[in-house]
Amino acid sequence: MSVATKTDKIQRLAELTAVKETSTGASLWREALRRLRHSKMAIVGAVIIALFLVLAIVGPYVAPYSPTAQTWRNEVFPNRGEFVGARGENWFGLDHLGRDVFSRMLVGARQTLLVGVVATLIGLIIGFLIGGVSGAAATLGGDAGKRVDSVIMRFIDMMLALPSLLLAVSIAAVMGQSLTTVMIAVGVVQIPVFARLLRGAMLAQGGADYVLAARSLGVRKRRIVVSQIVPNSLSPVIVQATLSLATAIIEAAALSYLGLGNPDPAIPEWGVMLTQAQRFFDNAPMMAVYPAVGIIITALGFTLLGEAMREALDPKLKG
Amino acid sequence: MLRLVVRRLLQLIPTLLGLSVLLFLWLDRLPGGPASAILGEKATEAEVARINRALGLDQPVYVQYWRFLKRIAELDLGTSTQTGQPVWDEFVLRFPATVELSLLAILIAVAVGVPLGYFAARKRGGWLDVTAVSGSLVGICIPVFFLALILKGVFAVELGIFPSYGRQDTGIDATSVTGFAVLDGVLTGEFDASWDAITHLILPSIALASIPLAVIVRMTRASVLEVQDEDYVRTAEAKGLKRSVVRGRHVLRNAMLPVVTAVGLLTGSLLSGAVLTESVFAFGGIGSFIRQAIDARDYPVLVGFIMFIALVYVLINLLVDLAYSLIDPRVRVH
Amino acid sequence: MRIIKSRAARAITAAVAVGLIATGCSSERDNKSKDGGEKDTFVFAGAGDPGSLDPALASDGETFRVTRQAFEALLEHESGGTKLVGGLAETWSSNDKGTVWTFNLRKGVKFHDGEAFNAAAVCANYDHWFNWTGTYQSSAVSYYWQTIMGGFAKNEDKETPEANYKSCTAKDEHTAVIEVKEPSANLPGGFSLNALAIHSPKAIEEYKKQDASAKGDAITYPKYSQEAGTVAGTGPYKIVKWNKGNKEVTLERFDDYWGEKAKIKNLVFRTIDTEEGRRQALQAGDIDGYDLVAPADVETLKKEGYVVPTRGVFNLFYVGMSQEANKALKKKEVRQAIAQSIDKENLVKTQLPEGGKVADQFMPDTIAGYSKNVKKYPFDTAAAKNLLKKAGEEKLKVTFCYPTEVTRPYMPAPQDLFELMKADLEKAGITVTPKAMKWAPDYIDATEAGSCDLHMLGWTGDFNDGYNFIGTWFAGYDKQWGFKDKKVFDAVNAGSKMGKAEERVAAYQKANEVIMDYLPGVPVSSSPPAIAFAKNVNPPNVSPLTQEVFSEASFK
Amino acid sequence: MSLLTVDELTVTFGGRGRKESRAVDGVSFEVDQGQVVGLVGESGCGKSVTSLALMGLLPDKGVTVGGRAEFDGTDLFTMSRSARRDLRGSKMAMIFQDPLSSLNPVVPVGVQVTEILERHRGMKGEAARKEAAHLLDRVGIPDPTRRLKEYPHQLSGGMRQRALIAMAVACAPRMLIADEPTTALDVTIQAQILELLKELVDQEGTALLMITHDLGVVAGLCDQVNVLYAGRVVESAGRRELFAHPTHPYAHGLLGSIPRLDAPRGEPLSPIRGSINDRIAWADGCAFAPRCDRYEMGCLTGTPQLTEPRAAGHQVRCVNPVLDDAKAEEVTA
Repeated sequence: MSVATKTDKIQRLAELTAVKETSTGASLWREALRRLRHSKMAIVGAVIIALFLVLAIVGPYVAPYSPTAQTWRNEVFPNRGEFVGARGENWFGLDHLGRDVFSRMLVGARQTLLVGVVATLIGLIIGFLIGGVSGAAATLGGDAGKRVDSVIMRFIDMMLALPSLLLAVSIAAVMGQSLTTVMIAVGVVQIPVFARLLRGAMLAQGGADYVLAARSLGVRKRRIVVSQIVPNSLSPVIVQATLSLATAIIEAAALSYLGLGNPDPAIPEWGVMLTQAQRFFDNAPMMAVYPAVGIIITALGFTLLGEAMREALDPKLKG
Repeated sequence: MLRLVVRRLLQLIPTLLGLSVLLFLWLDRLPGGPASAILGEKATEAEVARINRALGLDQPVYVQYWRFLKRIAELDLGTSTQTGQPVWDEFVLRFPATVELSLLAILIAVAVGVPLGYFAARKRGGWLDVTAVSGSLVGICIPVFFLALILKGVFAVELGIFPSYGRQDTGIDATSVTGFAVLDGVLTGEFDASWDAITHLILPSIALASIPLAVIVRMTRASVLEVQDEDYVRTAEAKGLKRSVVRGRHVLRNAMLPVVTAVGLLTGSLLSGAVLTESVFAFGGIGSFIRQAIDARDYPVLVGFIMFIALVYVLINLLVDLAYSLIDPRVRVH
Repeated sequence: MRIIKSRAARAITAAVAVGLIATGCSSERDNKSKDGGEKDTFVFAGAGDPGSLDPALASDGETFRVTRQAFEALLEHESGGTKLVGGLAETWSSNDKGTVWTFNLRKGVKFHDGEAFNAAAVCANYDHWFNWTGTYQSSAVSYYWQTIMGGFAKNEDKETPEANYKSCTAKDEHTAVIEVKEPSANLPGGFSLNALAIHSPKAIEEYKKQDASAKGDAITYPKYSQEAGTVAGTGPYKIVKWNKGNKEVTLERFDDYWGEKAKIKNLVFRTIDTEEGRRQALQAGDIDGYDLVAPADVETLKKEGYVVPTRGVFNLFYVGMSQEANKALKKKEVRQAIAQSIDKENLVKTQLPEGGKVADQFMPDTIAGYSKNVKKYPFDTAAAKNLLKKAGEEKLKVTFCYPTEVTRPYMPAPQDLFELMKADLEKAGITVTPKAMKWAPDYIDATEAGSCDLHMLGWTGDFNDGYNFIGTWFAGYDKQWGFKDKKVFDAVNAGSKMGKAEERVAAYQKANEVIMDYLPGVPVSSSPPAIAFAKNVNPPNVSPLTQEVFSEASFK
Repeated sequence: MSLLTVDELTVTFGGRGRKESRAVDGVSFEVDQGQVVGLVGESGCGKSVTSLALMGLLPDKGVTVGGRAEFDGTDLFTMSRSARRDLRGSKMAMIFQDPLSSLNPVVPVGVQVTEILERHRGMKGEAARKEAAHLLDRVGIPDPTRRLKEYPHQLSGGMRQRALIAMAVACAPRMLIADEPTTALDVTIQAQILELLKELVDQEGTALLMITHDLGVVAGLCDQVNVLYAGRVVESAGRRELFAHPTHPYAHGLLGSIPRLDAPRGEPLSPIRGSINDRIAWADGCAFAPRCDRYEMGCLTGTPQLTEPRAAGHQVRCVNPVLDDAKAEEVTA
């Protein structure tokens, strides 16, 4: 047969086969991303979070009034249960000290976010370290490592045994009342969660074939942990982090309900606002509803995204 | 089986010891003492000093710890500085309340959560599924105390269906046998008392149940979805078994395994919620009492109770493991 | 201005709730009809559990509210007033020096345990207290005895004050004579304290058998004080049950009461620690009344037809300044600037319950010794600024502490009050650093150690004597204020040693003028703690000293 | 007329947003009474999907089944769900690949056997248990009465597979589908299981559809063999005929890629290049072309038809089949 025919035979073949290539071999993460894009949960969650972030960033600049100025303090009479609801100049009405609730909501978003993020970071970082050490020890540390691991885990169990809120309250009691305290208190509560997660994932990975392979090839243990096990154990931690943002925001609200919120109640933060407002629930329910809804929706946003990520990353829930 | 129990109980000892040490270090860091808590505005430095001396709080922490260990050895938990009563009595007084509350809460969570999650999974993407999932997601995101407030506002105050606070009506003088109001009523035949106690429990327990409920719904759902694709389910189908059999014996039974563990852990963690719910409903249980104890620097109570909670927590986990080994032959302890 | 109707509240709560609990709610119904039939039980909610059933061991209002119904002291305040009147003693007198007090006792009085009341009984009580040992000598247990009578027969702690009590003698069946070493401003007022109420001698014998021990890490109250049965007084009600688990104390009408018998058979005190908890309980019909109503709720409850009588004021709310914590406060201009920058009127108008008054001295106007012509410091931000400039403190920075998790009779919503005052101070150009602390112990410790530049605190009078107010603060150097000023101290103490009441009053008026001239702090307001009752209740006379006697209450 | 006639069976996955993929693309074959038919091909060629489609075990959502499958005179695909249910396990039974995951871990083996008897043979309690024991005994499980009480994880791999077989044959089905029944087992057990199957088929006259990638199994068991490639039968013949004259380059390659004792020393094995992933849609031409040494333009113009280039009943789907064995050797070499 002639050269010509041979070549275009190959070309024809090439273009026909080419079509198939795309569908093959997508990494776990790319797969996950693809599924995320198709998940309604993820989209809704992402949108909420986006809005919240925008609010947190621009809120203070677009707020119509100062959130702390008691401009209308002579118009509200908490002692007579007389409040000012939504009206032209104050879209969300006034709070119990004659401040503009709408402005406070706008500015409050940032504080709320701040608390959530920092708290989660605290829990994440410390928990990550503890869990990492423990996991590494358990997977590659031999018997000594196993002992180390079990000690650490005993400690973590102790932390878990204490009801998270009491832990938080007592931390606040020790450190005195401040925004930092709230963050730390909420963060510390998250530590065991992250630690356990990472350790669990690492143990699972520890048994994996590629780890055995790497070890049999004599790769240094630290290297295996850092470059193999940990990266492969990350996904559940990342998911948890997203979910924790939600819990952090709620826990923070709970703390301020227990009277441990920001010591300067003038600074608007949704949890504090809710706590203050619920005292006047009968007379001015909306005053409590605004921050409550704010908290719920935000938390919902993070939860949705987190759950969607979990589903996307969990091979079992494919399809 | 027995060996497992014994081993766990032995493991408990170092845990508790470690915990108690941590506690004491923590207490040592707590500013202020019980004295000023007792005296309020009336406190003056001298008074405070005198009281603290009387309580031996002026001694270094390790001395106090040693005293504590000695007391524990004599099975004496010490005395509450708030109420001046033996910690043990205070405990016997309040623990039943929290137990009742938690049990009912978890009961609601399971009774509603499991079926909901199951049918949600069966009709994946259906309206039930969507509502169940979104509902449970929202459930997690509502601050417990807010939910409790709303529940109380609506069902106790506005509609007056349920009592708004406390464990028992004043009208009823129920004879207390075990301290478990509901149980006592049954034991003594004062069923009105039982009923009264139950009505007092409902609102708080619903509030408390919100989070476990949400978790259980989603767990069950996920678990069922997973099991549905298992080979053995396909085998069952291949045998042409009736739907009911396939679902009951082959899907549900396997799907329940993770849920059982979850329920255990949730029960252990209920106390946090209890702190809030109990204070909203003035429900005299452990949760609210420990909070007061922290505010009032009531060291003996704090140590005693927290140790006990740790104990309970471990025991619950033990129970879970035992239950697990019963329903899953693979982990049966030989 | 539009007021949100509580109809809106209903709608929203309902809507939200239905949404929220769509998953959770089992629609159980409570078939048991509430209070069916003739109502013979009156339920009153307090904010905290009583500490003991023996008032002698207590120092807090929650305890006294209960014990006051079952125990009576030699003297009492007139129902609903602040005037001292005879209690178990019909009349009383003292020598000019004020060291020998003679009480002509009421006849035909019986104790709950059937014992007869007489001079011997009175002395049995006073001697019992005087001879207290061990933990009983801790001020945590015997605070009021020590305030009124000083120390004990044998003081065991060097820091325990010297005993001022000398003796009690039964001159005859119905005449008791109590002698003290030094005249004291606390007498005769002190004799009216429920902490010094008279117990049945039989009970006292029982008490003596038991000891309050400090074994372990805490003061253990004696058993008798923790369960009904032993304690026995003369009051219109007798304590029959203390159900701690249910947080309730049950009392029952004492049919042999010497005076007018209680109108309602059973009286129950319950504990609901949150304001809205108590309010909702009342609205839900679970209780017939409660104390410490949140000011915000007063109008609401009135609108809904509840009975909300207004108490007279008998307390004082002030902003304390610790001159050692912040040197700037040593300058009078600065203190005056702070005083003038606070808008007390607005505070009272918007925050305090009905009946609240702006205070212009460290004593409410219901106390004998209140002075009409003290120096006034009206609200005037501009003036305050000038004063600061004069003092060279335009850039004044202060830390301002406030308590969380607490409401006091004089301070209904500390955080709100704090926020308003903070805003005021800032308007005057002062930089305020807020410090929030748990009421007990953190806040108490901090304020009493004078570690806050500014703090807010107050005082509720125990009995009608000026010294009970100004004496607690300005009798001498006190870290809380951190100043030494002989002029002030002398003025305050002048009255305390005088036997004659009239002389004392004059002295107190003078003292108030001196104090307000020196201006150690800013008296802000006096406000009656609000109390509320169900629609179908004829309430007892409400008392400025929050000393309601529930035997006066009845159902419509 | 044959027991099972499969005609142009197609199974398409996808829909629900994801792009469609055709797992089975027009498979046709027949199974007669008591006949053992092999369905051969590498993993991913659609064997298992075919079997699931026939059993009606494919999920209802996201899958579309086309073509006809006539079992005992009735069309499986038009039949009602409940009728299908009654058919499964009684007339048509299946044995799966992984015995461990195919048994319910938390239900005793006994129950898993008796439940099928209760369902299809209306047996109850003791009777059912006896029969179950008998069945286990029949499939060669020692001490059956004890085993009945045990859980799957307590049995050995071989025993599990035997148990599965016991369930499959519990109702003496007309037809048995075995999907790679031996791949999860080690060699000695494999042989025993195959033995067992063979003997069951002989005794009962059950038809057996053997799905495997293992030509050894085929050689040992099957009367008729269908070679599947990318969801289509590319060659179909009697066992001997096929092994003697593999005519489709793929089949030829398959046979060439297994070591043969009768092959001359030193002759290299001739594996097939590439994997089943690099293929083209049947619509465009021969899906095997990319891996085939013999393809030419002709292969790439539309679906090749089944022809009988060599002998009657030996169907081949190829434009350029291997007719002369010698030549074939040299090409593949």
